[in-house]
Amino acid sequence: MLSKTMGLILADHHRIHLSELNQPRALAAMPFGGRYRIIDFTLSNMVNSGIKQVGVIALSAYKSLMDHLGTGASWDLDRMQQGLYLLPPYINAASIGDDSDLTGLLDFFSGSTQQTVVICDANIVMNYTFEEMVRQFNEGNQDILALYNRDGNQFGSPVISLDLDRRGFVRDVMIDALEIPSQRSFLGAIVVSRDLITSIIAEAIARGQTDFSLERILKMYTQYRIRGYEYKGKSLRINSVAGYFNASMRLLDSEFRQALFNEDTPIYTKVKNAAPAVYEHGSGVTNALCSDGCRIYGDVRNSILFRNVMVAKHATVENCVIFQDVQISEGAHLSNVILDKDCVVRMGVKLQGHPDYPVVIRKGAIV
Amino acid sequence: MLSKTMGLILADHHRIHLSELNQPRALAAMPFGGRYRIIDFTLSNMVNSGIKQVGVIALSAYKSLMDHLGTGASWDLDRMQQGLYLLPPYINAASIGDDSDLTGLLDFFSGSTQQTVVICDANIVMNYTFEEMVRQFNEGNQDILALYNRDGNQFGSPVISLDLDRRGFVRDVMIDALEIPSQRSFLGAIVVSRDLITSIIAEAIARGQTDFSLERILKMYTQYRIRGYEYKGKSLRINSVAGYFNASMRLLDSEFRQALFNEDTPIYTKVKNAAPAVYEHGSGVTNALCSDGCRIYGDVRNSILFRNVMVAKHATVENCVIFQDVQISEGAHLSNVILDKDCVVRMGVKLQGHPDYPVVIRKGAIV
Amino acid sequence: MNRQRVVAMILAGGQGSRLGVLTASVAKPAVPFGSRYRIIDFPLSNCTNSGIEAVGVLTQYQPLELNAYIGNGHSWDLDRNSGGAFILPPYQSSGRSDWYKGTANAIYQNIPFIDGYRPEIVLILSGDHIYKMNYEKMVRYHEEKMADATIAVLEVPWEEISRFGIMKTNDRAEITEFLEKPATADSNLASMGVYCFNWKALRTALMEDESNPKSSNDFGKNIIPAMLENKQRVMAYRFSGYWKDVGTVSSLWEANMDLLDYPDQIDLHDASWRIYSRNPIRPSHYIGQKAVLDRVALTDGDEIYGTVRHSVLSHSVIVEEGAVVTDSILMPGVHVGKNAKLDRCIVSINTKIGANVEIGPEVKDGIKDYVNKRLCTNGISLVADELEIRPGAKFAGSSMITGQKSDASENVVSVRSDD
Amino acid sequence: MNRQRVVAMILAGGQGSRLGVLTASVAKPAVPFGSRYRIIDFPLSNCTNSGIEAVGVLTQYQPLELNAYIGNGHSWDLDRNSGGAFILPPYQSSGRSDWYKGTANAIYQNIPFIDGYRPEIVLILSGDHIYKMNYEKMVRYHEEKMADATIAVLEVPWEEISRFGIMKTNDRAEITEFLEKPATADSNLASMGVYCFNWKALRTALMEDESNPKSSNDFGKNIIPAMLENKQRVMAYRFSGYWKDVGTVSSLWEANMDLLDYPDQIDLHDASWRIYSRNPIRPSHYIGQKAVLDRVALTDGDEIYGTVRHSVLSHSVIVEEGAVVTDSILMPGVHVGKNAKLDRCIVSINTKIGANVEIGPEVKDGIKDYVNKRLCTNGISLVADELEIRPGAKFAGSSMITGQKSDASENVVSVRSDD
Repeated sequence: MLSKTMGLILADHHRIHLSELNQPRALAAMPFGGRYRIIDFTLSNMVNSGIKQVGVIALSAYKSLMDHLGTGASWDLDRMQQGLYLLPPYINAASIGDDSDLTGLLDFFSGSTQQTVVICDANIVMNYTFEEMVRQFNEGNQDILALYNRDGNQFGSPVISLDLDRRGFVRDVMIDALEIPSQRSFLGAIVVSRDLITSIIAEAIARGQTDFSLERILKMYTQYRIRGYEYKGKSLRINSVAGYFNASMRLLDSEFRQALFNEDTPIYTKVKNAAPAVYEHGSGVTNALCSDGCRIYGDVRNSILFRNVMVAKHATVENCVIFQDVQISEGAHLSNVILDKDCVVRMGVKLQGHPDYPVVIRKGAIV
Repeated sequence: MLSKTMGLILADHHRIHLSELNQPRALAAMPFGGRYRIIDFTLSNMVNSGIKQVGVIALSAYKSLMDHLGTGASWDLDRMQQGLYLLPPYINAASIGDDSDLTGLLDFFSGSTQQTVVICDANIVMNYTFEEMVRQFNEGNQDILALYNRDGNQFGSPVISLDLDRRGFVRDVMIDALEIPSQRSFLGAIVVSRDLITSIIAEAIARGQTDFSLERILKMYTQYRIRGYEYKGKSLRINSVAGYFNASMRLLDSEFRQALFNEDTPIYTKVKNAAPAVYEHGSGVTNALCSDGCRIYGDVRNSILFRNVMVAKHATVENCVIFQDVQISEGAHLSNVILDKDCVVRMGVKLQGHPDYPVVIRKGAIV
Repeated sequence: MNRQRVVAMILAGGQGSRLGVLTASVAKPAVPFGSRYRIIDFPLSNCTNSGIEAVGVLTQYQPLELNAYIGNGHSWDLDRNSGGAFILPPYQSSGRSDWYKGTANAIYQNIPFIDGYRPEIVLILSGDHIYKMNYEKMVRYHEEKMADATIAVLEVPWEEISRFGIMKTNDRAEITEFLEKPATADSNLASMGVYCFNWKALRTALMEDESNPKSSNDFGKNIIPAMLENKQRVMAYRFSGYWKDVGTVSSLWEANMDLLDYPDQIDLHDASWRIYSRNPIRPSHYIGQKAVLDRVALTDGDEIYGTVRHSVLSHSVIVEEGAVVTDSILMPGVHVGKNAKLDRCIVSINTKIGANVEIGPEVKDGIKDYVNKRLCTNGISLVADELEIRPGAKFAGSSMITGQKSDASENVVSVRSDD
Repeated sequence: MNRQRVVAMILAGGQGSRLGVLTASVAKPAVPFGSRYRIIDFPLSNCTNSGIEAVGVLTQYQPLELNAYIGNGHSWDLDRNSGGAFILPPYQSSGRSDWYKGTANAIYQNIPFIDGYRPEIVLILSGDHIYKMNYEKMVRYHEEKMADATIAVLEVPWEEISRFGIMKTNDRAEITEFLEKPATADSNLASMGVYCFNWKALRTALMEDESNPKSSNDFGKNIIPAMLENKQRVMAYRFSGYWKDVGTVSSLWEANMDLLDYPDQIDLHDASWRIYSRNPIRPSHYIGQKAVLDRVALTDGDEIYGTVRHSVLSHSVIVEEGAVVTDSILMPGVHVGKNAKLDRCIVSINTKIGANVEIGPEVKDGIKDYVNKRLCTNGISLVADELEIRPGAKFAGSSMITGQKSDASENVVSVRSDD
């Protein structure tokens, strides 16, 4: 367990936008896998590594993220010492024109006594502890350790390709390169000493920069010695709407589920106290991941259902991702659809998308 | 106990500025009485009234307020349902030029199921439960009930004088009037239905207003029926630096202490886990309110000492308010001084103010 | 310690032996119920939803599971500084060291706990009833009527009065007589085991009861009759709504099935009166390619590949392909192997049912050594926790299967780590 | 339940009778200490600061005060979902209902509690020692040495070895022999009552110990000697720093005075190793116009109008004008009336000392009925909790004053609400 390490999660990513799904919520607050938000994976990975001080920095639409994180109790981070910190700025730096937006981040690091920092993007879904990576960081001879794997280009843009020299040091960083120089794609996590990250941020403030991203840090490879660290397990990248849809469908694969969920490193999330799901007489449900509070009278195939979804008699749901509190009325027929929270699908309505171009219905819509 | 009432605390006041003391922190986060912040009184009053859902809205310098409030556990407000809400905007509305700043407040009220709302300024120090006031609100025939007492003008500007008609309804509101039309001064608290305050805020948003204050609501006396409700107990108003100094000194009066502190309605604050205070051989301390962690070798008279203050041998502290973690070196001599957090007074230094014009030394200064 | 106007004491009770092996290693209130819950979630959630923040749970039997389940009370929002949920087992003091002699004695021994909150009202609740009730309304009724004690009652069918404590009331709803399980009576108002007392009145009654060596120190048998005898004001508070004692195998089975058959009776979807519970952190449940579900309640971590009909499954249950589970209750972590057939079974925590096992009233040539018609009524079978039922084993209906019977042990293996 | 690598079990023990009336109504670990603390704050804070999040507190004696004090564990940051602080009294299970027979039996009875966390290491701690220690370092030492058990030891003066359990070690720091309070020995390494075990090894040792009817089920007397006999690897872990057993009246008095006389020895200002505690919500302490303070520790809610010298006062203590308190320890809520003189007194919770009362070795013509030289050594007097000492009463030094002695009862009144 890591006792001298702190964590930072970047809840938004300047290159990733999930159209209407991402509008009412930060990227990190995207619902995923029936009962999670994607930040749950990164946050749980940190907690399961023994990290007890975690900062979360969001640029906009932070309300659903704040509601989700609450006091941090679900991750056992509601502590007197250390615990969970929601860092300013909560608002988009561009709209203020104030050059002091990174000071909150600077305060977070300079006020701590930890030695090492793990910084993660929130868009990676995996079950991983950072213990081994931090151990290698502590023993190795580099300034920054950057996590990568070899399946990045499967998930579409943005792909940050790392070109490493023979000793594993980064010698080039390319974003969405046409000719990929290496199969090594950055996996949204770095390990760095608290001293170095503090001085990087202090310098950024001095230069009047108002944003912070891992991409910017990786591009400092000429200035700092950045070494790659390979991850060989299963992971999913949420890079786009199609990528989100694709990643969700992977959860129906038992091999993926086993890789993501196990009892020793559980993925924590906010407890909701819904009722159990009930499958009524006449329902036909196969190959589906469903959540508490669902009431199913109709047919559901190859789909992910979040909490409290109601599927009425003679309705059919196929290859869909249905967010919480959605009501699907009698005789409706949906395939390849992502339905956001609180939607209502009326009787007999048919919606049909394509796996690469799923239909997205925005939060609260009545179709 | 009030079970259908929610609370809102306005952590800043557009008319009250305590010079350098107020600069590193919101008004509500002003240290007071050795171990409190002034918001502790209002927050505890709400909690002691049975209110379990409290919003706090700050305009700026919210960091020390967030640190102080934490998860709300000190006030038993770290709840799954209801609890403590820190409301956006956290930044000064003027600097964004965005007309949606009150939407967070609107969400807070419209998302609740409580019937009644108590809204308080944070600058009033008293020990009071709102049960009787809310009962009268529920039974009475008015839109808004406004708390007042008759000692407002003792504490200096701003004084909001309420002129009431024979049935107790507000018929005029004057701010810092030269000719005070009534001895009734507003005491920073109103009771209103959640429906009405929601519609007042919705209208303010529609009109493009970006700020919210009780003064603005009181001035609606022609539009809504606002009735006065008299408070006859002891209270202190923190309106200015001199007012702050004066209010602090009142705590040395045992009658005031008894009115503010009692076991049935305790004033909660963040727990600090300091060591006990130790009075060493040779110390001479009289008429002083001191806190844990102090180490006293010198003389202290008629003063308030916050946590972890060190007074060295042959130093004299008289009529002073000394914030936490201050070090007063040998032979120093202070009278009528307010020393902010983390200050160091060097050997032999003499500082002398006047009760109406106390010397204020800013946070972290080395004198 | 902070003052609390109302303190609730939950009688989590003794061994609950009518539930047989289900309470072999857990106290009755910790028995899993209704897929997501344990029995005690109902009184605890009622307390939270009624605004009661100081709750004592009295138990002297197997408190560890209950202790671990309740933990810091966070799941029920009872992790309060000025109150909270406390497990209260018996203890030794300067002069005395006794196990709880009866329900009243259990409260008597914890007078200092209650006194610490300086309450006006003490609620005495049972830990083995399923119902949703706003205790705050009852307390207000109690105060308006200026009663010394108030007992919640509900009308039961006349033919069932002999199963209950029956209250006779006058036209002002004052209780005039208390009849414990009468053969006949001219009232059908049954006590729900929910008592509201002025703490002063109860405190005095407990002291007097304790000094009476003939008393069996029980609320129903001693405290209430003594208060009636002393002409104290004891009111009846009428409740209407779902209420079920789950103290027997058949009533526990029925109450579970009620969730499927009459879901509106105890509406678990009601957002204004949530039933809180503590569940392990598991992913959503997965339903496989060949699964058939027909009137089934599921929750987190379940994986269903076979056929399940009219059954209630707790978390982390696996039903493999070809298995058929009917009219059954599977508790957390149960694993049902391929082609196994379970009919009217209640299977306790973490037990592994091997492939091709059959248990149920229709099983031919099943082992009869475990049949226990006294506890296992209506053909229901019980399977204890932490067992492994060997593949192919067949058991008759009404069996109570444990790992302790030697005469058939080749079919049943206890996988508990010690004993 | 979540896994925890290390679980700590604090032996909060029995009646602690050597502390006399101080433990009449509270368990020893709940006895107030050092102005802001209770004794148990030290092991609990050590656990929190060492990153240990699952703590069991074993007690069968007066757990209510301890229960209320520890509450949900929030004050020590131990209100964890995946762990926390649990009071563990004895309980009944299917086959058994026993009070704890000894320290080892207490752990034995709670094997299921520990098993629930699937730990590698179990720490056994005493609830009556004052010290600051990083258990994590000890655990790392234990693991590096691949020990079965590791015992923390410190050097004591040679002339005091007969008061301690003494460890003989070889040059690899392996313990070769354990001597319980030896008259002479060639080692001065004393056990601090801090044991670190591999859970597997301890679990086995506990099972064996339990099956031995001749064992007194004690860690020092049975478990450790048996492990040595079985040639298991038992290491000594050297500690240097402040450590004090506060099991007797004079050692409790001394340890309190150490805070005034040697404040750097157990530095309570150390921000990197805070001692957490739970205190009532009271304002800062107030020092009146005529007060004299000379080497005094104070905390919240105290009000001092008289003279206090070389004394340690807990919260909410009032010393009225003209009163002189010297070399004394006043526990929470004590009220010292006008012109009263207390010398070398330990006054327990909420007791009211009337005006002009005198207690101390120098008091002439004091009542001698309460003198108890066996427990009250060095002239120290004890005054029990919740008493009222009538104005003008005079007591000799070394008194142990309770409300239960009838022969002098006009001077001492118990104000406890019942009994």
